[in-house]
Amino acid sequence: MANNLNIEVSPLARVEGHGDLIINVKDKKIEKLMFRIPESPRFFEAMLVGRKHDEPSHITSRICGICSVAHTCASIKATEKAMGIKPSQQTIKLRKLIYHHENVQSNVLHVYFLAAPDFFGVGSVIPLIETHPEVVNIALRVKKMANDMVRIIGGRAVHPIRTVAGGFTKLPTEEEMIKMKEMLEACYPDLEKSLEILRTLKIPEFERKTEYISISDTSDYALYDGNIKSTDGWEIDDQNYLDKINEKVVQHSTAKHCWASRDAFMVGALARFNNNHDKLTDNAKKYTEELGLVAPCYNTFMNNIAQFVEIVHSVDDSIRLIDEILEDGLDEGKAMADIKPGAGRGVGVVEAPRGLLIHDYTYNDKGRVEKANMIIPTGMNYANIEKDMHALVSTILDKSEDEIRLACEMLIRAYDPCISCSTHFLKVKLINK
Amino acid sequence: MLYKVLDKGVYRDFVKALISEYEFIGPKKKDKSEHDFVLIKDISELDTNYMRTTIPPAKKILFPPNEQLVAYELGENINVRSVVESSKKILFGINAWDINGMNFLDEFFTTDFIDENYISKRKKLIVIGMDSEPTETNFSPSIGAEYAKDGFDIYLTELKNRYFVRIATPKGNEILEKYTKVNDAIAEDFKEYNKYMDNYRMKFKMSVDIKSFYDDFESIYDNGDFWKKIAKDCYSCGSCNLVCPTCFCFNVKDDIELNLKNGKKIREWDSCMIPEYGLVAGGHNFRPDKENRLKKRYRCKLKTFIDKFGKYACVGCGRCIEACLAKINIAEDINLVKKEVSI
Amino acid sequence: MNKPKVGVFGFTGCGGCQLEILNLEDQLLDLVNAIEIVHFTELVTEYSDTYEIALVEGSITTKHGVERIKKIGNIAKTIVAIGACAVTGGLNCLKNLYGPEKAKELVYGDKKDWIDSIEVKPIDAYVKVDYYARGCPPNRFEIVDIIRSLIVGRKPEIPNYPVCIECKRNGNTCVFELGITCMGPVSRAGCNSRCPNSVSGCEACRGVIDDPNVNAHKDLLSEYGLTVEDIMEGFNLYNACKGKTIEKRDK
Amino acid sequence: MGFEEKVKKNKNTIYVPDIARITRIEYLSPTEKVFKIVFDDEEIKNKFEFKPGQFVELTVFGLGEAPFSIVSNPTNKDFFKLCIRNVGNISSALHRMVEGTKIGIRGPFGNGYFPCQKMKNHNVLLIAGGLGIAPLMSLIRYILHYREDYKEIMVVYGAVNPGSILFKNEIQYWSNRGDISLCLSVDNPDNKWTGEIGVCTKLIPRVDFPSNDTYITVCGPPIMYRYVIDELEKKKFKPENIYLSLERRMECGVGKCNHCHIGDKLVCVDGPVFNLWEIRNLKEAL
Ligand SMILES: Cc1cc2nc3c(=O)[nH]c(=O)nc-3n(C[C@H](O)[C@H](O)[C@H](O)COP(=O)(O)OP(=O)(O)OC[C@H]3O[C@@H](n4cnc5c(N)ncnc54)[C@H](O)[C@@H]3O)c2cc1C
Ligand code: SF4
Ligand code: SF4
Ligand code: SF4
Repeated sequence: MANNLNIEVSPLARVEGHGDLIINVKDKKIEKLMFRIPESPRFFEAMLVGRKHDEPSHITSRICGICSVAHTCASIKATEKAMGIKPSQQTIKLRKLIYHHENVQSNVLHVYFLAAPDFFGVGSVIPLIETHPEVVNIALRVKKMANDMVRIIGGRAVHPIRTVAGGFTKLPTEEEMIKMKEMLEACYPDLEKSLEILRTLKIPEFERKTEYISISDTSDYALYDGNIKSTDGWEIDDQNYLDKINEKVVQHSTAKHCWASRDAFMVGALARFNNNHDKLTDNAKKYTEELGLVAPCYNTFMNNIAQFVEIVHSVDDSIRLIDEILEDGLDEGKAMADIKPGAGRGVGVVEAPRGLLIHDYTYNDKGRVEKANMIIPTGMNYANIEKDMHALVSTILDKSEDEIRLACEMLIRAYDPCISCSTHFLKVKLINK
Repeated sequence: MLYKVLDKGVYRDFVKALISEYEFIGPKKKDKSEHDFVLIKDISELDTNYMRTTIPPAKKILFPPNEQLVAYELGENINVRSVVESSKKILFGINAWDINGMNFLDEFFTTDFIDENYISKRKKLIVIGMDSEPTETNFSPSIGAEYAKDGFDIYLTELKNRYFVRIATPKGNEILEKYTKVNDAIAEDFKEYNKYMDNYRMKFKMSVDIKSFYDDFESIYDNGDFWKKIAKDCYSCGSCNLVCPTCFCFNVKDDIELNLKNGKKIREWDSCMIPEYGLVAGGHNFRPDKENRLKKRYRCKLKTFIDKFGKYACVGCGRCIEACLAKINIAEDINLVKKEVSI
Repeated sequence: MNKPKVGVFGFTGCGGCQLEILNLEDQLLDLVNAIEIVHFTELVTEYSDTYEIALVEGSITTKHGVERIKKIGNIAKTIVAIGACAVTGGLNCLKNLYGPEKAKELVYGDKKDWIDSIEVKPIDAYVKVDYYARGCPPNRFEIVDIIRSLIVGRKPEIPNYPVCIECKRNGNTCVFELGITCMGPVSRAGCNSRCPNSVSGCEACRGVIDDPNVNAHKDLLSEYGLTVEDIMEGFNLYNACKGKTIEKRDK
Repeated sequence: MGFEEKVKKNKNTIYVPDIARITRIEYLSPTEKVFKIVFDDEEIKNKFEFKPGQFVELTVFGLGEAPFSIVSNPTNKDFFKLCIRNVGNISSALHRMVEGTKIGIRGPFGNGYFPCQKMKNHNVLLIAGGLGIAPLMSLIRYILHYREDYKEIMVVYGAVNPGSILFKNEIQYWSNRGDISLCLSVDNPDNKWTGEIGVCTKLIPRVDFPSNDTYITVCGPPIMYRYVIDELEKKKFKPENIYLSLERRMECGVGKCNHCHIGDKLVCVDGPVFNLWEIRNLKEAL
């Protein structure tokens, strides 16, 4: 039982990037709770200034290696909007396809490699190789499938090459499309097996109602394109994100905090599920039922489950997309749209694996970037993480220090925070009280 | 050599039959500027009306850019064995100079020591030749390589309503008999064929004065300024070597798996134009300058094998000229050597 | 043979290099078997300060980073820089082009003084680097090859020839033929020419070869309508920190 | 049985090494060791024959292959020996090895070797610089084996310093024999050194063998050759009687990889030993 508690976890492992967590409890009261990101600032917004229209997608891809496809797509969409470039339907379908598989590979990495060890009570995936080889092997197979999909469509798994403003520099061949379909179909047994394993896991009980924001579309379980939608009942066009989403530097805290209708909101798989669950494929819906994921869900820990359900959805939907593309026939003529570099402003909004991602560029009349702003998912979740943590810690103060530490780490990990995306996180100044 | 004619009306069925019966490698359009020789599954993919290919078709199949030579397992006893790939293939639509390039490689890989990795693939390769359009940089008539007199099983030359068929091997004859119907060529056919060849030879725009190169080259060999000027823009990028139908240099690498048990030796195309080529252990480099390396390449292409096989290691295809971003031009340089010596 | 103890460390970068290690898939289990991973924040919680080999991702951009990399330099026997950020400074160096103060201001406005940010440098500005796994992202097979070489006791072979060689081995149509410019003739191979494979010009993310023919390349690029600034911008994308060496070669 | 016959008989390719063991390792100097090598397979062992000047390709499994000259006497049939300087990947791996380790061997290679038959009934002058003594060792040992077939024999050997003189015991034994003259020289003497000082080329003018009755063999680092040849020419030795062993990068040893191409010849199949007449025609050789 902890009256006074001093937890410091640094660096917080198994989140992609680096984060530190500091909790001070005195007389059973939380005095200080801080989740900070000492990752060094990257200055991407500055780097973009003056760049030609074909460069931002390559540059911003380097914001984050884990969600480089998301950054690439958000960037391309912003540029295309700004210059009135109209990619073909074929391009959009292929983008959706590559998009699915970055999401799958990222979700696999998170669910199986980063979060699973907590549930199995081991320190990391390495002992898991000994204790639960079947989990590791499934993870490696599904991850390879997803990476190979990205490799085939994008040219490589990290920082894709072929996806550019206007379309694709090179299309996959018909044989490759067929091969991809086979690869997708081959992974169903592994999904089934995963379901059995996941069903046995005990997801911590925890609830805190908050606002969930994601993009949303009338026909798709939106990842690549859609309006911005909130569980608090509003929906706006993605170009107008500034109408609802606010960013500010909070003195006492550590990063630019974001808020919309309330003081904090959550983005990511759970937000997408809460907003768009009815667009999941029937098969994926079956998995949600089996795993007890019901919308609206306010348990942050269920984010892991939502991520898994998305894997199933992405596999189903990819097969549909491939069938459609094959039916229409791949057309080199539609690979690239016409581009006339010029002035304009455009906003590209997508769902990165970790949630809403916004790129906002203004080009001058020479077709060079004049101003750029990017809002990344971990930045949006920041405030919500701290709020969740407050709520969680106050309910478990009677547990041992180790248990509290683990619970907190698991909670942060449930967000799958990709801190390397710190386009503009401030380094914390510790406030001595 | 047997001379026959094949009616255009049955040509497609003949090719279709070959595609369905064999592993069939033929030219397919790759992008707006090039074709590539790939596995053809349907006749609609085949496009024999091609001009440029980056990698020469025969080299691509018989001496691929990466090839495993040896496999081994380490342990109490070391088990080593050769790895030789060979499967029956048809190479369809290869042109005369590329056949001559292959003929060179055939001779090279069987001289001094027999290279099973090459020759076992060669033995199983059925070659059906066909003329293709020369590029502007092609100077094969000067070398005598615009016409293939051997190396193929069948050579098809497209005349007005028929193909003039030259059959060089019993295998070629067998295939024609089995999959189509040909007639003996008569005087009329020969006449038209001759006319065709005369016209075809007119299409080559570039010519080189190679006759006296053998001695001229030696006389200008030590003229440093001459070679420096020629090689000034060379990137040492090796493109000229890798696209050449007769270049055969390779490195051998040992590759062991992370389990430190299973390993292999692989060979990989190398280039005599990169600095590492002449580097030996201890750091001494026998050819540190790009002009030395360029001289070496020209020597190898145009002189060495005159002594050895009585032929050039160049068929005049012009690929190296097109591949060279520094615009180094073997044909112009041959003429330049002649000019420099005669003034 | 003893399993070497390996630490994987991240500095300022995108995490993609570490991800490429996880993306080894088929070889990952063998790798984890062949070495003992004692530090890898993206993957494992436990960490230790005894290791022989350090794989370091990212550039050094903060004072804190300088301290950390020096500490790693004191512990590790062998340091392998992985990825463009660690090797050349990579994209991060674009920041230097503005000067650190200006860059801070552009992004953080009046809060710029809160930021610990110094001139971006590759890690070999602070510690001796034994091997370089170049590229953005690095070639994961090259990382394995370096580790394997260290295990069997040979020097890893890192190509010092231009990308064109690999590009030709792959049978690509040169992108110049298609009207696209490419840094391949002066850039270091080892990536399996992955950009030209995708009909996209090489961006020199692995840096340039030891003796690039820069003048010839400037001539060539200007034939394709690029201005000197465009060309420098191209060279600089991943090599701004090493940019001076490129300019110096110019006559 | 030549390498090629063996390949055919075993239905192998020219790239497959035979397995052999390092049975003894002798320390010569801080950078050189001699490795005694025995084939695993009895038949291969019995049929392995080589001529002085020939070399083998040695595989260290997992690392790669490199060419090394054979230093032992061709009349020894049970084993052969290599003298290896620690300069790079393969050589340093060999230097770390213990007796009993298995390696791979291909060869012997080289159609150009020291013509020990032709040399019979003539004087023989052997000139070596540094590690260049290695390829000559095999020849010297052979000649001494059939000493009565040859006339005068002289070894001129230059090393960097007294510590880097290789095969000291054997040289000691030669000087005791009395039927072979020896000129040793070092660039950097220590205070115990009583012999010649400076590069070994300086010793050549003192050789008084008749120019038409002498065979000469030379092996050493690349820079040495030009000076040696100048001196030999001054003495009017015939170019066709002067034999030099060349080193080039080799990836295959069987005339395929072309890395050792000089002039119009390949060092691996046409050499590594060439006479001076041939070398004159090879422009780039020196
Ligand atoms: C005919 C002949 C006889 C020889 N006899 C002897 C002898 O008796 N004793 C002796 O000690 N040495 C001898 N050598 C030299 C010996 O072959 C080299 O010292 C040996 O190759 C060193 O191998 P390594 O792996 O230790 O060196 P490394 O430098 O690691 O070279 C390994 C191999 O790669 C090649 N190589 C070198 N640099 C590069 C590069 N940058 N890129 C790619 N490949 C490269 C080398 O040619 C070598 O084949 C002989 C050489 C020849 C040609
Ligand atoms: S000649 Fe041309 S193609 Fe050949 S290495 Fe030089 S620059 Fe490259
Ligand atoms: S040297 Fe050039 S022209 Fe001659 S065959 Fe080779 S690529 Fe063709
Ligand atoms: S595309 Fe680039 S790398 Fe490939 S050959 Fe052309 S210039 Fe070289």
